[in-house]
Amino acid sequence: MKFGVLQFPGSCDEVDALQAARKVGDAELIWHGDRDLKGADAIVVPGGFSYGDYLRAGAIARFAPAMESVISFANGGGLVLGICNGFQVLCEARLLPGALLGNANRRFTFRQVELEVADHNTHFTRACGAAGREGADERLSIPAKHSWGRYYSSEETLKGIEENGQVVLRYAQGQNFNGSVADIAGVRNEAGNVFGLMPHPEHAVDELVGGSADGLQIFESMRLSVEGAYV
Amino acid sequence: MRARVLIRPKAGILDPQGEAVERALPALGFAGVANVHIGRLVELDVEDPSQIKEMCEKLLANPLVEDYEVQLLDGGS
Amino acid sequence: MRARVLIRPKAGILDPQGEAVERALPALGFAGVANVHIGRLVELDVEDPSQIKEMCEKLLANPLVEDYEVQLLDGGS
Amino acid sequence: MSESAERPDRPGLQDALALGLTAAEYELVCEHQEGSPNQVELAMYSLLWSEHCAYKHSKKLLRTLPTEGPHVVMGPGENAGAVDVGGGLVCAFKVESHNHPSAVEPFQGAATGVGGILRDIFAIGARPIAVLDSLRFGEVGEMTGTHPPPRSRYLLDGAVRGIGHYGNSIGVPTVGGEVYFERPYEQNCLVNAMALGLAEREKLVRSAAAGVGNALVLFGARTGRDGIGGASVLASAELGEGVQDKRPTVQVGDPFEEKKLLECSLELLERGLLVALQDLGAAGLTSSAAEMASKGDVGIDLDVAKVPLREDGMEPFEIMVSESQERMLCVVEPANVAAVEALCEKWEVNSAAIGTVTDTNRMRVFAGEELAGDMPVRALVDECPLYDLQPVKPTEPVYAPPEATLAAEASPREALLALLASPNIASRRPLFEQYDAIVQSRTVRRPEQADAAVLALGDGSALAVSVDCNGRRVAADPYTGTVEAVLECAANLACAGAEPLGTTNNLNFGNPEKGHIAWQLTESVRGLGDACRALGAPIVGGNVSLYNESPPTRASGGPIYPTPVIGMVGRLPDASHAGRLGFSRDGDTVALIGPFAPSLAASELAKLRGHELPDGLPEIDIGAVHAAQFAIRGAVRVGALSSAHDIAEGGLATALAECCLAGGMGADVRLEQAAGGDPFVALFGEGPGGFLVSGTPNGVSSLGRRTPTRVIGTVGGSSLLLTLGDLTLSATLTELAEAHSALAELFG
Ligand SMILES: Nc1ncnc2c1ncn2[C@@H]1O[C@H](COP(=O)(O)OP(=O)(O)O)[C@@H](O)[C@H]1O
Ligand SMILES: [Mg+2]
Repeated sequence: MKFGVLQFPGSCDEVDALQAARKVGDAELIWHGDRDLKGADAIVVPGGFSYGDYLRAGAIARFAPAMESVISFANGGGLVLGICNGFQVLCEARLLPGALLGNANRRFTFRQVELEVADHNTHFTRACGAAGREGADERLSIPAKHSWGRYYSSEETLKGIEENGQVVLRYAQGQNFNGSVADIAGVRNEAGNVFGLMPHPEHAVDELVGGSADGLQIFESMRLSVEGAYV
Repeated sequence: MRARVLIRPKAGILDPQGEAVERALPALGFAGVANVHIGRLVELDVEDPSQIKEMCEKLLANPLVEDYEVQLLDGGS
Repeated sequence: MRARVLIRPKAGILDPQGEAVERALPALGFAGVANVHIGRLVELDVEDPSQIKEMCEKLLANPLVEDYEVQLLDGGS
Repeated sequence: MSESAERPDRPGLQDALALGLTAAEYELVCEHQEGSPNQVELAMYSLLWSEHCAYKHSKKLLRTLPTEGPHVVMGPGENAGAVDVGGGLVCAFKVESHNHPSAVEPFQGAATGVGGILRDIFAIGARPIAVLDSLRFGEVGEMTGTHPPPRSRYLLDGAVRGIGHYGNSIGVPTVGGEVYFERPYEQNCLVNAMALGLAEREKLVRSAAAGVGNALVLFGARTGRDGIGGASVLASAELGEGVQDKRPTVQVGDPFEEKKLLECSLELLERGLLVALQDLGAAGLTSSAAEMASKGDVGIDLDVAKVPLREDGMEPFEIMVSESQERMLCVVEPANVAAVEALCEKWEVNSAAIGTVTDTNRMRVFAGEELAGDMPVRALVDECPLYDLQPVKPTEPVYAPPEATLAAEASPREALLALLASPNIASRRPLFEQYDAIVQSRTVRRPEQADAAVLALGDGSALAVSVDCNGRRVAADPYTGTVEAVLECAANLACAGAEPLGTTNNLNFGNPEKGHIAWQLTESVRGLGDACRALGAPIVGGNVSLYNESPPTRASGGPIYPTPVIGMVGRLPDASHAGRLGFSRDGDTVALIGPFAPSLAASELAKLRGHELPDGLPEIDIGAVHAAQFAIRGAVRVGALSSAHDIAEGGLATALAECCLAGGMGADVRLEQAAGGDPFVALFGEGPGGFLVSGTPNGVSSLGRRTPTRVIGTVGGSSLLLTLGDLTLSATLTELAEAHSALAELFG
């Protein structure tokens, strides 16, 4: 199992994502200017400030040559995870529905947030709650840090998203500081192979520095999916 | 040719910046201000003005959440 | 009365956004674009348009790094 | 000055004075130049001979500081200092001020301050791993309903946004810092930023230019008229009216550009393409090129026509003094220039070969074919006269007493809640939530988890870092107050389990030409040296910011409190045993540790009561404090304690409340009251050397062999219960938390 982690000018959390992915498989960085995805089985579009977040977060990065390959990869059913800025890039690339707007509190905000897993039967959450969290509620404690994290979609789109069960993660009560519609923290595409979230699972893979290791379950889920454990 | 693009949050979408300005103004002694909205202003020289619409759709604005208006200005700058 | 304020980086002040966008455009297939500047657009209803200048100085713009231009529009909105 | 030096086509004495040189200094410049300097030369001299670059009033004092120790790899003199942290790695760190730019435009001032200190770190080949900020503003007024809101709030908001904007966007975590609000900072806020970086010891790079014939390559942002303000007097002679307003002085930071510059610089070094590297900071190309030449004992020829420009029509002197951000200068062997340019291209960074290293020991500036300036490197960099300070201990109080905000008859409970809600003590969460504290995945202790930030090194060990200075205490007693600031940093490290490796400092003072300021500075540096020597934590770098004062008015102005901001880096062998400050286990024993002798002198409570500053602080037994730190550090390292926290602003009661809040647990604490003693002194008195720990009875008592240890209570419940003789004080966690969250009002 090999993850490819994109790297744009201005990416900041790509090495963190690389290290997190390496806890469950192989992982390699993919330069934004390269079209070759190096045989990756799954792609991570990482966090940070690609192109400085200038114009709009993710607006420029989505045109990168590597993103063209990621779009074909996704259209072919490949697993793509977008974290924070990566989520913004995937929305800009229309691989995911909706858009991310400025936080309701108008500030960059860093906080450990509690998330509810809305759907365990996805390629990205099937391991959640499994390991060592017997009987625990279906929550993940994961840090979030962003200024453009207010998930928004039109009412009509939102209806579709909810009906199709595309909401994967929601902020638990009182945790939605950015004002996301319907408390949506993470959403997938209709086909289920592309997933984006604002909080940073790659920063919660090691108790020592993450405050929790809950985020590892997302990477582990992807590994299980790729390795066919659950097809 | 110099072009100006005005980009605004679509009607009905919460505009926290606009609201914050609206809230702050009375404290500074300005009354009677309403409907404040904050958007983006992009100004640029283009050789081929017919490209601008596409540029807006693809890059400068996000049509899902923003409206835009293009103004072509007289000369270059 | 509806008013529009165009807020731009002052001439000579670094405009990081404009620079980054200008640099990125050719790769996105848009050639012949120059002098890109990115600013802010504020639109508001005001009862007393004579106050706008002071509002800009005090709150809407940062006169140290930004220039602003006020446009009064016909009706309210 | 000599008649012969006057030339009509050249600037003269008046221009030199306007640029900040003294008549005598100008005379000296004329001697070095064998005639009057031209515009470019005068501009360059005036910058390199400024206080900022030449340390005219502080260099002699700085020479008294201890700079050597077993861990020191790079001492003062390079872009940043560096200490060995084991495993072949060094930690580079430095603190720097951006006070004046932040007072003008807080967002950009603070942002570019962070950008500048980060460049200092990667200029020596280290990857930045953390930022800390040290901020001082005037009073913010009553939390609610102050109209109009004081400018301090605007400055605070802008500075915090600016620091966050830059650090967050460039992917370096902001892991700690400090902020104080005091009237003397009203006209002169302080924005100091500290950064740390990691490098392999063998790969550190110095800034000395070397190799005659090697190329000088400038890379990064294009050069504009940023920050030319001061030097624009030179232009007015030649440029017409109306040009003046085209000369912006506010420098705008571009963290995206710096992120590319950082990655590009580190990759250039990794590939062995550079002979030397230097950042461009204050005084831009002038300072960078001249200092590279001076350190390498070589000359440099440089052509301003080759510098990539952002604006049209820039004059040679403007290009030389521009402070445009996000630029670096490097020395490259001719054969490697193409490779350097290609790598810059990869990172979408501009680059241009703008000059060469020569054997002339002269700094020659060309504008195309024309020689626009020619100066001896030594004169430029090393011959600025140094001045002796004339310290005079003031006989009158220098600072007006603060306004009282707490009634004299307030009860201990009211005092505790007022202290917790006071701007100097209230939770900094509304600030640090605006900073990404975890990017790079090393942050073992985030803000409010421990007294120092803790950063994992990857081999199981970790660094701890703290930045500290209580300017009010330094104002009361510059020597002792500075010793306390150093001890406090070391105490913070001890509570995290770390031993100091090295120290950096930023000396923020008023006008050193005044006797009482000279006295503050002299005493403070003496305290700094003594404390660092005693702790074995040598000074590896720093910065000096003088003239932080404005004309006194009724309500504000005058000099700032003397503020020697101390930054200290230490190491702990086992990151998994890093200390925490919060109570964490029901039933744990709480103990008061160390030679703690509280007094209300210059305390936070005295400030709330509106008391004048005392003349002097109680003397400190540094050895006894050091022993207490040693004991705490040892106990934390072996995991003997559940929590450790040093007692600082607001005294024992405040520290207890902080331990309760950080851990979400109450405590029941009983103190003995000396007969006739003032309960407020015991509860809220301050002084160095006191710690609050919790743990098992055995874990806690293990400290008793090395330092005074008094068991005072038990962890548990949802309230803080404090008994002192026959006085009792109780507050629920909710009440404490509400008071402690007072600063949130400022960031609505
Ligand atoms: N207070 C101080 N204590 C020790 N060293 C200092 C102090 N102030 C400045 N220095 C040292 O003097 C040198 C020049 O400082 P500075 O001009 O700030 O450098 P730079 O231009 O690289 O930022 C640096 O090596 C710095 O560490
Ligand atoms: Mg430097």
